[in-house]
Amino acid sequence: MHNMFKFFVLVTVILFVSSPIMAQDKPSLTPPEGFTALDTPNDIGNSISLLWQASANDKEGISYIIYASPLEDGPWLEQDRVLSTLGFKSDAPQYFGLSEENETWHFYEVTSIKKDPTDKNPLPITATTYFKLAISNGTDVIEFHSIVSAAPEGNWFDTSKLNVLIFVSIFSILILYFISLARKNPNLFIRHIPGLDAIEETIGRATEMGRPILYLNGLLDMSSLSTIASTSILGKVARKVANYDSQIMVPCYDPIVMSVCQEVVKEAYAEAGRPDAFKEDNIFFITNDQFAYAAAVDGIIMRHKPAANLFMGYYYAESLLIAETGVATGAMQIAGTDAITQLPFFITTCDYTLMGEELYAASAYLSREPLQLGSLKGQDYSKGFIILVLIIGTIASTAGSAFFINLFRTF
Amino acid sequence: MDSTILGGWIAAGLTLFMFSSLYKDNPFYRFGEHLYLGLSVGYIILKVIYANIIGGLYKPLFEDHQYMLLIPTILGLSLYTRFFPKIAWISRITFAFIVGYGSGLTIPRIIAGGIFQQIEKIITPLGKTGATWWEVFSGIVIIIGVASVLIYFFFSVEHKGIINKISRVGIYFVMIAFGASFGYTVMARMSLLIGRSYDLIEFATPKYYYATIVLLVLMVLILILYESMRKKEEGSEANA
Amino acid sequence: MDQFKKLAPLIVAFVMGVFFGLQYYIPHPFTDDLLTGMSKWFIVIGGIAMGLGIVSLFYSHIYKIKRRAPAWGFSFVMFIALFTMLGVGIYCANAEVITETGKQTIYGWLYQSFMVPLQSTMFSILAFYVASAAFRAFRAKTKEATLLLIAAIIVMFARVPMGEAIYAQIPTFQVGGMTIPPTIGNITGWIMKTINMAAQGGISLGICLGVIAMSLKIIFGIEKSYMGSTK
Amino acid sequence: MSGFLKKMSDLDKRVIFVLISLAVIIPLLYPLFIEINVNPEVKAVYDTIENLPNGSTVFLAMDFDPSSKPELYPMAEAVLRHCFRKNHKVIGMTFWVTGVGLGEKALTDIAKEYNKEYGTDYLYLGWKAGGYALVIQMGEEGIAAAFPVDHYGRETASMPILQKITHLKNIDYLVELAAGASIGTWYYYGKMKYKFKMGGGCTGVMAASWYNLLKIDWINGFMGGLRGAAEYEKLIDKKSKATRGMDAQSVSHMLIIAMIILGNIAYFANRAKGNK
Repeated sequence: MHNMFKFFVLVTVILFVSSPIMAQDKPSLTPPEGFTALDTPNDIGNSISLLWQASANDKEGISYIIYASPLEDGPWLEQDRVLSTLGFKSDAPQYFGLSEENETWHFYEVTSIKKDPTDKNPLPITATTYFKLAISNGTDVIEFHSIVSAAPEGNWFDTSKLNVLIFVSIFSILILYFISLARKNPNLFIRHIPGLDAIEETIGRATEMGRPILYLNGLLDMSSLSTIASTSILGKVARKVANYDSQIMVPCYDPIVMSVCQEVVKEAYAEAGRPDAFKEDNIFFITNDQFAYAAAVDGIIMRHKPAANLFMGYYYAESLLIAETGVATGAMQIAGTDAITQLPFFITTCDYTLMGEELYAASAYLSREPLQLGSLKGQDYSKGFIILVLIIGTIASTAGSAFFINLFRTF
Repeated sequence: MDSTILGGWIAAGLTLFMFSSLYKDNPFYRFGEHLYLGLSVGYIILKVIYANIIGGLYKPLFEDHQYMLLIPTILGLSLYTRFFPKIAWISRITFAFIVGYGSGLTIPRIIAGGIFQQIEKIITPLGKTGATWWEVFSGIVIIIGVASVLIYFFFSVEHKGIINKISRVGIYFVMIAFGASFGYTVMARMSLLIGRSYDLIEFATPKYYYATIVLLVLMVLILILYESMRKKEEGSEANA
Repeated sequence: MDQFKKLAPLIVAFVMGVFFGLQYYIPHPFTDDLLTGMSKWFIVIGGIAMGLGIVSLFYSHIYKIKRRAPAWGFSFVMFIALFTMLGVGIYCANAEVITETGKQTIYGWLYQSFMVPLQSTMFSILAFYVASAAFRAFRAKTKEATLLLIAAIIVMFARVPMGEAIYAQIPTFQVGGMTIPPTIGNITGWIMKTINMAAQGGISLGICLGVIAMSLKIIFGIEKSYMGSTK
Repeated sequence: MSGFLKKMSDLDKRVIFVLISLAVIIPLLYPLFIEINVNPEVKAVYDTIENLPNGSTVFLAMDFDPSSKPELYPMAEAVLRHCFRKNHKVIGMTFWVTGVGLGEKALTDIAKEYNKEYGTDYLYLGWKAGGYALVIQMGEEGIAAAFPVDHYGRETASMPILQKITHLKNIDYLVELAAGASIGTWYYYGKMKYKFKMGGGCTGVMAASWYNLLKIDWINGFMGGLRGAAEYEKLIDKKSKATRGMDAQSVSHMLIIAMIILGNIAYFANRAKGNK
């Protein structure tokens, strides 16, 4: 609205003034107000932003010329010519946010100093640099003598990620609050997860048949949450296996995951009071190649015929290769993965499948610890919160307000 | 016999060896499996030596003097304390280092990349100009789907009454989605088999001296021999 | 000392978790270099740790050979393959050999003639297992299984030319600018763009929350099982 | 009948495996030529080559290797047949050293079919290290400068095919068959500067992303996966490898659907008999 009003006023003025002096053809180009230079916000510190207000001279054929120089009065080197109808603050929301007012400000990012406009390898900008602005309609050039300067520096906080920080804090407070709540009244209601209830029975059955239990941790490394969740479930499962004095085989895809699993299973046997029953070479490394691993695990399944196969963690196309071989040996199979693309194959081959989030809830569910169960309640409240946001957000954005969409913009 | 023909015989042989697991576990599959295991581990050792150790550690440390790399070296070596029970606990520090790094890195990225982008995608305005009533209906179906699936996964609420009904809707969405993506991938898997069949057919041509056919017949004969030998052995064991 | 053994890993996990949790919001070069530096560190740790994996693999196969376990001969095959690949890789990596599909090194020929067939054959076995899993699992035992079955059949039917040809026989008529029944491509398109996206959206939102909860529990030392304590 | 249904419900897996093998191998040996309707993006590539005046020059970049041969090799054959039937001149090349022999085989086999003469009707530059630098050189200094010798080591400058068509800007149409991301190289360093028309083909898994390339006008059409190749074979009315592949897809999909339905019939029959 603001822009339109100014334009209207300008047109009437020109019409009124220019009618007697129509003969004069020199363009009346006024210097833009608010010409400033500043370190580009939210960046690593390798660029400077030049800002100046959009004005009446922004018309076809008019362009701004940017000059830079390392010294205040030093040689002014032409950097670039920018069309006056392009380059606004609103083009870079990651620096200047989403307010409407950005559309009325020109913006030019300087990342290097060129000796001349055709300079092929300009020097990256590091120290304080001075800038001048000029305007030209293709033929004559009018320089504006206001000089501004700025120095690039790394910023310590990226304001465009404020919304992420707020949501991280909300979720963390919700979850930690419910964990502390669980410390007070431990009897929290948690719905049954059939796949996890079946683990006890599955291990019992395997012990009766005198055949081992096979446990896989997926194909990611130890820094991925899917694998961490899988090793924590292994701890609880190994504890039950030790109580039944049965054996658990863990063929591994990654040496670090193998070491963690050896540590976890050893502790489980120790806590079950059977430290000597722990066989470290039941947890062994095969290979770090997807299909060689699948071929070797298939071989183990066909030869050792484990009575129970547990597939936890993240899987790729080899999931069906392993699970379908397991079906042929009549094993009881429980899978838990957050690999959404592989869930259809586990559902068609396993007796129980933990879907996505249930993999992460498994270790808390099996531990029965109030602290751990508290976090599940915190997750439920977060889910309720997201459902509300989805419904309100859609209604709001259908009604035309972009508030919600902008709230969740990520850069 | 230039290397292409030899390569053809090897490829045809190994393909038939691995396919033989479809019949049942047999020496051919075991041979292929162990050959593949050895080759892949050999390949990994080469990669580790040249890329990780020489490229990632030896050169930067000794030639470019990046002494900070001593820290990961110590962390990596500390994993070997596992062989000495008394000081095995030191390896836990490396576990914590990796697990802590993974957890810290994930939280903001999964909120920005996971939650925000999903929300941004779902709350797009329904009634965009020129949107047909069908698109508006589909938009509503998506929101109902996402909400009901989320409610299905509620942990601290009993699946009773209204919650149970909504969860049922949620699981229906999940099942249709999984059925569809299962059906969708069948074509991709089939084209893999088509690719192998092309090769096997090509290796059965005179140019490759009928490699596939010769190898197939040989394998079947040997398997029959192997089965009968095993039955005789089991027979003699049974009455021995 | 015992207390230190328990606390040290937890402190390390806390410091690493908090630092790399906040690093996301700090574009300053100091934190940026650390992130790139960290990926170099993990290349080193991964490389050194692979030694553990090789030791474990060699131990289990040598043990099998020494014990003359059933079919110990195949462990020999594994070692021969391993040392051949190593030998070729180290000593004659760039000895040339001319083949029909192009100039190749022996190493490249070894990869092309052994690894590619083995890998693509294992991958193509999925075509057989997709069929056997579909036959066994797609039984209309429950309402959910019936939906799974119907959706799979519709999509499989629509993806191939024969399906399109058969479906095209059904007479279509116009109702208010919409052809009824819609083309099978539109049906599968709608299922994948609407139902599938909604279900995947719901599940992945759930996963994100599960991951955040687990990360927080690890950073604050509530989830300690990766260190061996099963509590 | 009930004996059959009983056996049907818990059919031995190996019967299914045999059926699947037959469903794939038989159509590959004895094609059924099942009707396939052509998508507009494939028709666009066909129309471009069809509407070029006879004797124009088509540049065929075969950037793939044996791992994606089942989908992309039939595309190369189909495009070559079409070009040679229209007496277009063809220049072939690849960025993938492991697939240089495939390109050469496709070019020589199809050229023999239309008894074209090497050096005047078609030329195979083969593979050379350089990536985008080669494209720039072919544009600025000329094709003969970038490839002084062809795949067979013969000097290219004197070849008749390169007398009129000296630089990239002279070619009429570039067809990029890609297993990787080399389409970007051909666009940024080729089409953007020298303004030749570009189309192509990609593997099935990349097809979804290539629709965007169509929208942002990098290419005016493309063949997506095995199906795209089969559609092109139908357009040039020379059904060969890709069509057989699609026949195998059709038969195997229908077989799985039939088995699912039979399995359910058997399941319900046994259940009905069970609680009778």
